[in-house]
Amino acid sequence: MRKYLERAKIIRNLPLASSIYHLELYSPKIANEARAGQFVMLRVTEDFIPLLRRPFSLFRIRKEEGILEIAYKIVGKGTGMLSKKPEGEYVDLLGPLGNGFRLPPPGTRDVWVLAGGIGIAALRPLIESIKGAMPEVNLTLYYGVKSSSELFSIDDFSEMCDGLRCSTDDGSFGFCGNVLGCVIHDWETLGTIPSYLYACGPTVMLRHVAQWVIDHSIPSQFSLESLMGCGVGACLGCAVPKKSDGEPSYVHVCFEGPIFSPDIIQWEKLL
Amino acid sequence: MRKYLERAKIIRNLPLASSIYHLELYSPKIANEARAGQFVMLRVTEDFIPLLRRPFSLFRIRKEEGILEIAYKIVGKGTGMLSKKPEGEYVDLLGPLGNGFRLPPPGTRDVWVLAGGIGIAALRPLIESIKGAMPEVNLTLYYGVKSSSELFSIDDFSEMCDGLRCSTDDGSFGFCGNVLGCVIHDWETLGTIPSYLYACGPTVMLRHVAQWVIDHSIPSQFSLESLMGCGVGACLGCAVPKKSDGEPSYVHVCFEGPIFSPDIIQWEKLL
Amino acid sequence: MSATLPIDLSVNLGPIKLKNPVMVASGTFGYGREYADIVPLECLGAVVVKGISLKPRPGNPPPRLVETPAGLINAIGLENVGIETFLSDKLPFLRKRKIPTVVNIFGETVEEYGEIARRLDGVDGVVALEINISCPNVKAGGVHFGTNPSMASSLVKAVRAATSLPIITKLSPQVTSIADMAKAVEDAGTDIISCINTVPAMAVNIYSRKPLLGNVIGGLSGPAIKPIALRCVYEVVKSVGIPVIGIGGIANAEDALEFLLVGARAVQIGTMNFANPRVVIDVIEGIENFMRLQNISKIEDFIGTLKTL
Amino acid sequence: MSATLPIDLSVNLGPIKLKNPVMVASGTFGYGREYADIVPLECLGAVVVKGISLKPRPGNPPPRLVETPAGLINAIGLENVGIETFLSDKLPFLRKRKIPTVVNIFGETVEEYGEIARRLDGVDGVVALEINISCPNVKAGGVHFGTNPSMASSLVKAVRAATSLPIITKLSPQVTSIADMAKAVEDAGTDIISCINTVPAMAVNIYSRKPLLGNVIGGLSGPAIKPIALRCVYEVVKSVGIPVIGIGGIANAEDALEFLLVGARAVQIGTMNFANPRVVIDVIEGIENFMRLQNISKIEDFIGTLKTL
Ligand SMILES: Cc1cc2nc3c(=O)[nH]c(=O)nc-3n(C[C@H](O)[C@H](O)[C@H](O)COP(=O)(O)OP(=O)(O)OC[C@H]3O[C@@H](n4cnc5c(N)ncnc54)[C@H](O)[C@@H]3O)c2cc1C
Ligand SMILES: Cc1cc2nc3c(=O)[nH]c(=O)nc-3n(C[C@H](O)[C@H](O)[C@H](O)COP(=O)(O)OP(=O)(O)OC[C@H]3O[C@@H](n4cnc5c(N)ncnc54)[C@H](O)[C@@H]3O)c2cc1C
Ligand SMILES: Cc1cc2nc3c(=O)[nH]c(=O)nc-3n(C[C@H](O)[C@H](O)[C@H](O)COP(=O)(O)O)c2cc1C
Ligand SMILES: Cc1cc2nc3c(=O)[nH]c(=O)nc-3n(C[C@H](O)[C@H](O)[C@H](O)COP(=O)(O)O)c2cc1C
Ligand code: FES
Ligand code: FES
Repeated sequence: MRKYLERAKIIRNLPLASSIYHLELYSPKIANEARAGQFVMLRVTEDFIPLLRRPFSLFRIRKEEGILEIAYKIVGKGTGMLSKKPEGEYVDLLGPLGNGFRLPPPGTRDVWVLAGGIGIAALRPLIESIKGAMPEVNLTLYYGVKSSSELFSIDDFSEMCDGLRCSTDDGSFGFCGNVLGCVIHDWETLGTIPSYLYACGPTVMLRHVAQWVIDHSIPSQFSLESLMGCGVGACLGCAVPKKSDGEPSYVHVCFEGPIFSPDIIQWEKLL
Repeated sequence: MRKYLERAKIIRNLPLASSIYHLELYSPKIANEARAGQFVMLRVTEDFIPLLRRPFSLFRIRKEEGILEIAYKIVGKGTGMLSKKPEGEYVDLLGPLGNGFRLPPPGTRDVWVLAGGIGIAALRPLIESIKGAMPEVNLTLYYGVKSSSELFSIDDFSEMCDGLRCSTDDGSFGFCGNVLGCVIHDWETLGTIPSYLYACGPTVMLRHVAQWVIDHSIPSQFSLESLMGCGVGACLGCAVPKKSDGEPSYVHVCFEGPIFSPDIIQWEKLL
Repeated sequence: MSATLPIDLSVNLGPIKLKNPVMVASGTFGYGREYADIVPLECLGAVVVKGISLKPRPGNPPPRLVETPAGLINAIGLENVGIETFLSDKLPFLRKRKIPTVVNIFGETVEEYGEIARRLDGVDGVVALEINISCPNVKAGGVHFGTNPSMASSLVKAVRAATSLPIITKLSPQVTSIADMAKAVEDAGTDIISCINTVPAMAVNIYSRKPLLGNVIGGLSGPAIKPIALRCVYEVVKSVGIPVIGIGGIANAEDALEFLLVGARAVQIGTMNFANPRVVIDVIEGIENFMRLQNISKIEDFIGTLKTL
Repeated sequence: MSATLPIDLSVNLGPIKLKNPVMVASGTFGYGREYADIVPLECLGAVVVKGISLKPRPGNPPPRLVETPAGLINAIGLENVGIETFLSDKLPFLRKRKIPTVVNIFGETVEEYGEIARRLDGVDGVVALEINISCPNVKAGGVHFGTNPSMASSLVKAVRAATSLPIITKLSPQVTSIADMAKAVEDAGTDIISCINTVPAMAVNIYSRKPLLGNVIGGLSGPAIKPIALRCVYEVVKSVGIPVIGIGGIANAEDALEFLLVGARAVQIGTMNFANPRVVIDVIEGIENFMRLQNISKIEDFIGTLKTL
């Protein structure tokens, strides 16, 4: 798999939900190469503040059209600047990067996909590829946010998935509580448990979900985040503590991830 | 005279001539206080690149309306960024700063005003105030630029002044040569010499004009430029070498100037 | 999170008590008057004036300033009006307004430092002396006093002997171990340490092939150096028992709070005054807001609370 | 100003000749392969690989990076695969492509430096060793080798005795006199000096009250430090007779030319690779364009031509 540095034209950059934007980019080389779960490093400015590129998962990979879509949340300087870029301007992308999701093993029946907040962005192409390659899979999306104003593409997801369970921390829509709360509620009340699980979201959510899947021996893949310098394995800045008996040991989110099995991560050391 | 820090609304920011822009700002406090020859320090960005404010002369002071006009040339980062600011945005101004021009002594008959390039910007309010306070003065403006595409407000100036002599280095309009060339030509061919002179322009022009006025004992005022840190006398960064017998000595453009008598400046040390 | 929580910004700096921890740094605020139209001076913790020497000094040939990414290099060359004019023409303005004034001093010999300290001893309105040790020691062939613990120590002792005023010693970051320098000046009797002064730096023009500063070398300041300054302050705080004032690249309240968090008991703001002359007021207000939001009533309770394990 | 002027970018660095003066800096370009899809590696003057130690090292706990205004602080902790894996898995990629490779080395004792140098002696594809002296000297209680001229000198001597390869010694800016360090390593037999390594720095979070780096202290790099690096290179060039490689904050051709102007015979580009992976190519092309416009046919004629009077 080849990486490209591509000047991508902005086709669309508009609000999608509360403080969340939807970016469409014409980036045919990267789009052609990209897989579900991979990401790009986007250069927000030619200037030196912020200095580093910003990693974004691919929310949609429209290979034939050469289009990439990104869903991003404004959290600071870089995403704030990005949200002000008008249609027609160009941004510089490096990608596709990272290992990407693997499909569940053949014969898998029930797949649960857990998205916390903007974590949904990495999961859309996964859902698409699972449903494409394994139509027999029964796929439920658990999608949790703080408040209903942050939910987006609900109709789209409910069409793509066999089941869609939304949750909000404030109870403004769907289950009142967080994603894992909703998952545990369903498991306890319906007695169902998935044969495979995927998760992406804030680290604190992932840590709790990891505990749950490990306790229940559910095979799974998690998409992790980390601060990134290069995105390609050159700086070793994106290290995350790995479980180990002896000396400390690390995995690197950008090239060994961002998709990991949760049982290799030393969650308690992860900030 | 009081200084103000004022958030000024951009009323207009449009090209005026080749790489020259015209900025109109609503800045009533500074406009009310300002005099001809003074300047403002404009903050181009809240970010750190460029870090310092940029000095700009006041091209027009419309006291009653609370409006300041600036004519600026795009020469680098700061002026480039300024030229992209849309109408309706705000910029942060510190001013009015500097000593400003003094009127010629009572009874002065012939005043020549020499402008090199964007140096014209500092001279417009001077012409206005001389003609306002001393209508009997016979005022000639010598306005020199590289090429005709850089000339602006010609009609305006020709109405305000008793004589207007334009020159271009490439001969594309008016006298072919620089401002001083035009002045010397007129002096040699017409035998006229002014009783008072004002000049503003690139340092190399000012240096040559200084030599000429000193040789001919013409009383005069020059508007100087210098890199500026603060604009108010706090950093001592804007020093310019002063003529002195013994130890080196400096004057400070921001608070002792920008208007100086040319005979106190050590021109040969000025870069 | 109560809007009515009474906020106590006052800090004790050894012998000095300030109403708040925010000062302006030497050389960036003139003699106080220059920004008086813009900044209500009485709001400041203290004003540190431009470095003063026995005799007036003309300073370096221009250019004296260069902008760099998020930074500024200056080579002013310690231009100043000299102690006489300072006392007669500059200080009265600050004294009349009761602005706590710190006088930054320097000389070319140990004796000059002592002499200028003597002249300022007992002068009304001066709350402390700040010794700028980043100056060439003329007798030692132009080596900076600030590069050598024993030279710095002798400076501090000379000033100590000459004044009953509190002494702040201002350290340069351009040393192998700023902790060792800090210990040396503490032992020599300084009451307070301030750091950092600018970082030696340079800029050139590839077309003219000339340096961009008349003096070739200058000192880097501004946001670019903040991470270096914060590390220096952290190291100094760990190695001495006396109060430390943090300086370097502070642009907003968050920056100032970072220095307080690592243990500085006050801060000085320099270069950012040029970009935003109201920065000191913004910082004071920002610190208050932070304290309200975090339910901190005394800033002293926040100082030095960095958790490192 | 002729578009057909033949441009000679080659430079002599003592025992090494490079086809152009532009290299990538250690720790910012992995082992070459990482950026190979983006950068035609054969265009580079040389690749300096990530610092290698005898044994693999896991590095520091995260977070390992913090962005600062125009800068980056890193505390990677010298994570690397160790010399064995480097030789078996990493070097062959570069060797196969005939990319001049400089191996950056470090250890915890003088003996380790010597040992790793011995392992690399005569290894095909390696054109030089770069000694990273900014490492804790475990036997001397963790003081950095790079803070002490005599410790640095003994490192260089140990490496000199262990290899016939050209030796580049990489200096830290965090010393009172970088000129003295340079002289010490020159006397000890280094062929070339490279500078600067990162500047010790720190960042904290005022809400969590914790350091933003797992290691608390890290090293500042990027455009923010360029003015400091340029000054260091200027001082080193003036004080030694051997070639100097300039490093620190280079973001474009103009920056690189500034280092050459003050006398560096080559440059390394680090942090900016992250922002713009093609920066090295842009810099090489930009230098060529500059030379065409300025009618300079050999880059050697431009090096060190700064006019200071
Ligand atoms: C592999 C990967 C894929 C990602 N995909 C997406 C995506 O599809 N959509 C999306 O909105 N975001 C995504 N992120 C997170 C996104 O990169 C950060 O939100 C962004 O870099 C923040 O930049 P900023 O300049 O706006 O924030 P900053 O001003 O840099 O920081 C603001 C706050 O965000 C935190 N932050 C900064 N960078 C990261 C990071 N890399 N991870 C976690 N927290 C961070 C900071 O600690 C700080 O609290 C992804 C991150 C990774 C590593
Ligand atoms: C008192 C005063 C009044 C001025 N009035 C005007 C005005 O009315 N209209 C106008 O267009 N310009 C005026 N200038 C010049 C203007 O301030 C500079 O052109 C501007 O600061 C350049 O900013 P920049 O970021 O675009 O250029 P930079 O990127 O900083 O520099 C680009 C080039 O311009 C040169 N330069 C930068 N600053 C100055 C400066 N202060 N003086 C001379 N050269 C400089 C640099 O050396 C460099 O070669 C005035 C300057 C002073 C001191
Ligand atoms: C223009 C200028 C002049 C300065 N003059 C002095 C001085 O006279 N004495 C002194 O001790 N420090 C002087 N400094 C250093 C500052 O006081 C301060 O230590 C340094 O700039 C770092 O802080 P900053 O990044 O907030 O500017 C000067 C700094 C600048 C920018
Ligand atoms: C992430 C990172 C890792 C680094 N690792 C090393 C290293 O292993 N060995 C070394 O000598 N220098 C290392 N450096 C320092 C760089 O090689 C270079 O000296 C420094 O970053 C300054 O250059 P720059 O501003 O262009 O980045 C590293 C720098 C960074 C940013
Ligand atoms: S971000 Fe640089 S190695 Fe992962
Ligand atoms: S610009 Fe600061 S004193 Fe003149």
